[in-house]
Amino acid sequence: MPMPEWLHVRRAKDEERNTAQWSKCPECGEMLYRRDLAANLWVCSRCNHHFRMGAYDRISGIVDGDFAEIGADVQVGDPLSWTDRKSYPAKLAGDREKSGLSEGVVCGFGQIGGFEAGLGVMDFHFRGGTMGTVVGERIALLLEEGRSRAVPCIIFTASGGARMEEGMFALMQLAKATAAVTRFVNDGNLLITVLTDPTTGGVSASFAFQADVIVAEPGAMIGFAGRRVIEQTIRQKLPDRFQTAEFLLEKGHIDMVVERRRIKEMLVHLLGYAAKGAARRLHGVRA
Amino acid sequence: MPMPEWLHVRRAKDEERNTAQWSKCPECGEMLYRRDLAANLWVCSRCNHHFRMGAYDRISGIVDGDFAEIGADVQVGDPLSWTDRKSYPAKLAGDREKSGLSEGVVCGFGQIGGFEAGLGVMDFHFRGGTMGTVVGERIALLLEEGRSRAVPCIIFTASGGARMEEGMFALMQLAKATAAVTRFVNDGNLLITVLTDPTTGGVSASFAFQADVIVAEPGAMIGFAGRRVIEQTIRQKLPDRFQTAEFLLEKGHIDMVVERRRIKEMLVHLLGYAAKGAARRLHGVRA
Amino acid sequence: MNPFADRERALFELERRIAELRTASADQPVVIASEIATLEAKYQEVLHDVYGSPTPWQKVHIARHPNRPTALEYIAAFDRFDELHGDRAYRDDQAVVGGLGLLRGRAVMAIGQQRGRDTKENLRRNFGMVAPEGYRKVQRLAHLATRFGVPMVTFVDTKGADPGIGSEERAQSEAIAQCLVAFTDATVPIVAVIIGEGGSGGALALAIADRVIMLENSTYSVASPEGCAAILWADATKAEEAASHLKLTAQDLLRFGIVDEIVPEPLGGANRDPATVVARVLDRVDAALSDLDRYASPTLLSARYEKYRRIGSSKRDSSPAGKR
Amino acid sequence: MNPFADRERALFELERRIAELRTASADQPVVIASEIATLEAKYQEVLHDVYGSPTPWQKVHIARHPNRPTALEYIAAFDRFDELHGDRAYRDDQAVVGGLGLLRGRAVMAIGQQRGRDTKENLRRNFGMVAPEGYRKVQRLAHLATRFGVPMVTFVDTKGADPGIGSEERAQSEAIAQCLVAFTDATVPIVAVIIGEGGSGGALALAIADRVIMLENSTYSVASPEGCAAILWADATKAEEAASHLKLTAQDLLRFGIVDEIVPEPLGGANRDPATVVARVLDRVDAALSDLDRYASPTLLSARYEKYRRIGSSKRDSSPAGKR
Ligand SMILES: [Zn+2]
Ligand SMILES: [Zn+2]
Repeated sequence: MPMPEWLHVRRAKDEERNTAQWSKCPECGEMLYRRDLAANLWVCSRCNHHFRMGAYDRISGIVDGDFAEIGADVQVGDPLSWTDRKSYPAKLAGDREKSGLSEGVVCGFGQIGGFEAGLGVMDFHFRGGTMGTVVGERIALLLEEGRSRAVPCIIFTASGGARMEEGMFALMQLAKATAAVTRFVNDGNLLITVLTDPTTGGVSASFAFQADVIVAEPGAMIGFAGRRVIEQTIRQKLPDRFQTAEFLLEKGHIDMVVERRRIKEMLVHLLGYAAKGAARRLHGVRA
Repeated sequence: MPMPEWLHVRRAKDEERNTAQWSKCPECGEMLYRRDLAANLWVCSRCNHHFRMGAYDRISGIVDGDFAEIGADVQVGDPLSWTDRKSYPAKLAGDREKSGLSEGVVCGFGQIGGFEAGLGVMDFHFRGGTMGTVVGERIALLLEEGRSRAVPCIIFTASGGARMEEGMFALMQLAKATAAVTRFVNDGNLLITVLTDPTTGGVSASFAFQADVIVAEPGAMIGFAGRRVIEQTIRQKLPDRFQTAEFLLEKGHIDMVVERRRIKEMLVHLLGYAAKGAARRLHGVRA
Repeated sequence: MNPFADRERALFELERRIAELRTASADQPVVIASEIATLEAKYQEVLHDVYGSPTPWQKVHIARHPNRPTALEYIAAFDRFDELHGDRAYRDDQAVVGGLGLLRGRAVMAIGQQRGRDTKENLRRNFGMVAPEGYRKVQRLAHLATRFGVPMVTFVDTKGADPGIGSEERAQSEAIAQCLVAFTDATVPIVAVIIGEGGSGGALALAIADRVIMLENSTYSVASPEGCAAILWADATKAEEAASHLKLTAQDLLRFGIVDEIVPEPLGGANRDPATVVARVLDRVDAALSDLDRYASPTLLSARYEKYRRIGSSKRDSSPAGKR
Repeated sequence: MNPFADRERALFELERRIAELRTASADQPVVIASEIATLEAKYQEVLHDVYGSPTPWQKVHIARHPNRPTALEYIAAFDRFDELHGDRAYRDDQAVVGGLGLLRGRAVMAIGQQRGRDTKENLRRNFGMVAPEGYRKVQRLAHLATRFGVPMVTFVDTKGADPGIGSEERAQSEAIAQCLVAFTDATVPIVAVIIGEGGSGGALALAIADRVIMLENSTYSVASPEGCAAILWADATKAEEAASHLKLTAQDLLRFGIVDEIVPEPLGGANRDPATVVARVLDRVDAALSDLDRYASPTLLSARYEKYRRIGSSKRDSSPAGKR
């Protein structure tokens, strides 16, 4: 399937927004020209800090060529008719405008190193990557479609947790995503997650940690409870390393920490192993 | 099946050996009349210390009536033609004489609280309950027969580990027992183990900890490495509680610690739950 | 803090006076009997007044009431219960209790979050906040329920999963995530009862079920009201406002199709008559299990999938590239 | 300690003199060349003398040689290797390494016990003695091999499972027992290579396999010679005697049918030419995998069952109640 027209438009729009702007590295303080930063996959050329990355930028760096998005038409709902300082629909409209995204995750199919795969990419710029019904629905659609195509799926996570404004409907998306993951993996399909900064709360406690292989980006903060909550509970400051990808690697929670510029290569390796094992994996017989 | 003639003989012989003897409780020092001790299931009436118990005494306290032994005809082998201070066959002959047992485990079938079940009981009095080819073979026969009858199996463990004099043949019994356990449980049959004092080494690291439900007797020492080995490694004395059943319960390794006089009752409960779940367990359908 | 405090004072005063009169009635039975009757009528009136239609924030407090029956009170009303312990690896987390039991003659695996009923027990049970090893115990018991072929009954009652350093170090996210898988995959019927607070993912880990029963005054929410207020407005004192926004009551969730059934409580909450509530809940669990018993395991699993697959499924937008 | 020490001295002396002569040969090439040839002939003679037919106890020392290739040297000779870490719960135990890789173009899951190659690495890797979380990593990787559908290749090299307090506290027995189950149940081909010491249950946990390959001078035993001597005679210094009793050599175990194949080593051990030994082992692993590739998973599982079911199966006694 060809890259949809709107994706070209989307990326051109990003380009425009990012031009002639400078960003300060939060790690080393270096002022970085955003066009250079984008060319370097949003990694600081001085200290290797991995900036949070837009979903479409990520996708274009991962897929070989075309990306056929699915679930983009899943409608934003307001199940609780939530209003606090602003109405929830107004908040969403603001985020759509600001981020250029229709919701917190972009899902679809493409080739990665020649291997067909499903790809879901969360984006922290939309409501902090929180999971509501649209995110849950799109993840489920991705995995259902991946299951019917019998191809591996890869999900890049970035999330502040469940979305408050959708209340229990948001919490139920953990169950929905889990249901989809379970059916997908029970058929012998492989799920790989790449945890990016930050991956916490309900996303962390569902599909992020239900994958066959769990990769993380350097320095990403990953955990169930947020630092603030833990610090309030224990009434002291946490060390900087706590809940980083490197900390989790040492504690045995994740398979590997991979620098952003090497992530596509690693995914291609993993998809390659999966392709070689497909006969025995999917049919229980000789390769 | 009726209780075999030799079992009656065996028990009469035990009775005789135990008559008119006194035993000192290693825990509280009380002198106990062995006939009373036997009547109290080999539990100290003063301090509740659980003595090591003979396999046939145990069996008679667990089965409702008859017990049909299997594997009693498995021949004692000497695969390495081992001789040190004594030949291995001579050591075995001594243990047979001393313990009245043909080998370190007695296996068979009977009813427990009205439920048919397989029952294997190890006995520390035969070569310290070490596992060689005969123990491995009998455990495998028990589980294979249990599988073909589709009944739960219960194994009481008591073992110093693998039997040195059978070298790698002894180590391979861990693999053999595991193979038998795996086939047995993969068919939906339930395995319950009761860990008695001591359960260590190869028995601990195989079927003892491969069961669905793991029960232990109070005060039983249970672990992989022996206390002596650990103390030599760390060059200090271990606390008394280390590796006791109670310690393991706290550390989450076992399901429950049950006093000897309540073990049959607990097994009957567990077999009862299993009986009620049999339809869904064995056929995946409604009960 | 307690939103009933002011109005409860009148109630307690009436209770005290009625009790006094009863004591005194030995001397002047007739006069006093009439006085008692008057006061009792008044008492019922005030009772309705105080507890009659609790706000969401009031329900949060009923759900947290120290005398509200906990998981072990429900389990104690089983015909029999044999507790099973541990995650087989690290620790027996006592914030969650579980085991095999007989409920109205049926073998079940019961699992419940257990808060303490006094300070000492609260420490031992970490206020019902489960650590990773507790969730791994739950996974093991869920697997064991399938091994035994018996249905699962869970009692949900937690502010949330334990948020301590140790829990993060031992992969709380993974432990909860795999609990969700274990319940999704279990080939036996599952009935979950929200008996107190159902706090976030830590509660959901025990609540993926074929039937979800909720007590009238229990709460079940994506975050505690305090947590929600802190997250959205950086101000935990706005919890009361958050409570009404979150739609965390049984009535809301029944309407949303997120819970299947509500079990009524006495006026003022289950703490006012625990035995009745416990019996009522076990009756409803029994009825749900009888119903679920009719289905073969593949049917159960399909229905469970469809149920969670549907919740909050948004309609599709017809515009070409979604709303952007 | 080292049973070769005395006789190795002559060998090292010859090595030194040959090296000296080679340096000097720039000046007097012809005379010295002949002298070198003589010494080299002598060297080969002494070499055979020293290492030609090692005793079991000498093999124990070859198997433990610090320069003997370790698991990572074999893995480094793969076409590619992507290490996977952790037990998903507690810690990444570096006494065991594992991951997906390409071996002669074939995707495999490689898992090996890894001792250190110097003191610092030995501390980090706990001398190749695996803790419960390491065995749980192994279980996870075995499961993952099945998930990917790729065969497993294991490299066994350990004195035994870690015997520390922490390992007992975190259920070492359970971790090993479940490793045995994971390998017994894995639906993919498994090839195990005993590359150094195969010590007890801690080694077997990685060695239930469809083909077991053993290096000529590796050892594999129910207990270390020291441990065996301590257990039987309460005297660890009798290790040499135990070594010969235990029948722990590759030749013994091939004869018993416990290992399937022996890979020859250079005289004196794999440490004298690691690259050749590594290539030879990978060739044999490749050949074994090619053979196993032909079988469907149910066939593999049946054959694996029968293999372990048969080892040490005693004949039945025909007397009515067995030997008593
Ligand atoms: Zn920087
Ligand atoms: Zn005593």
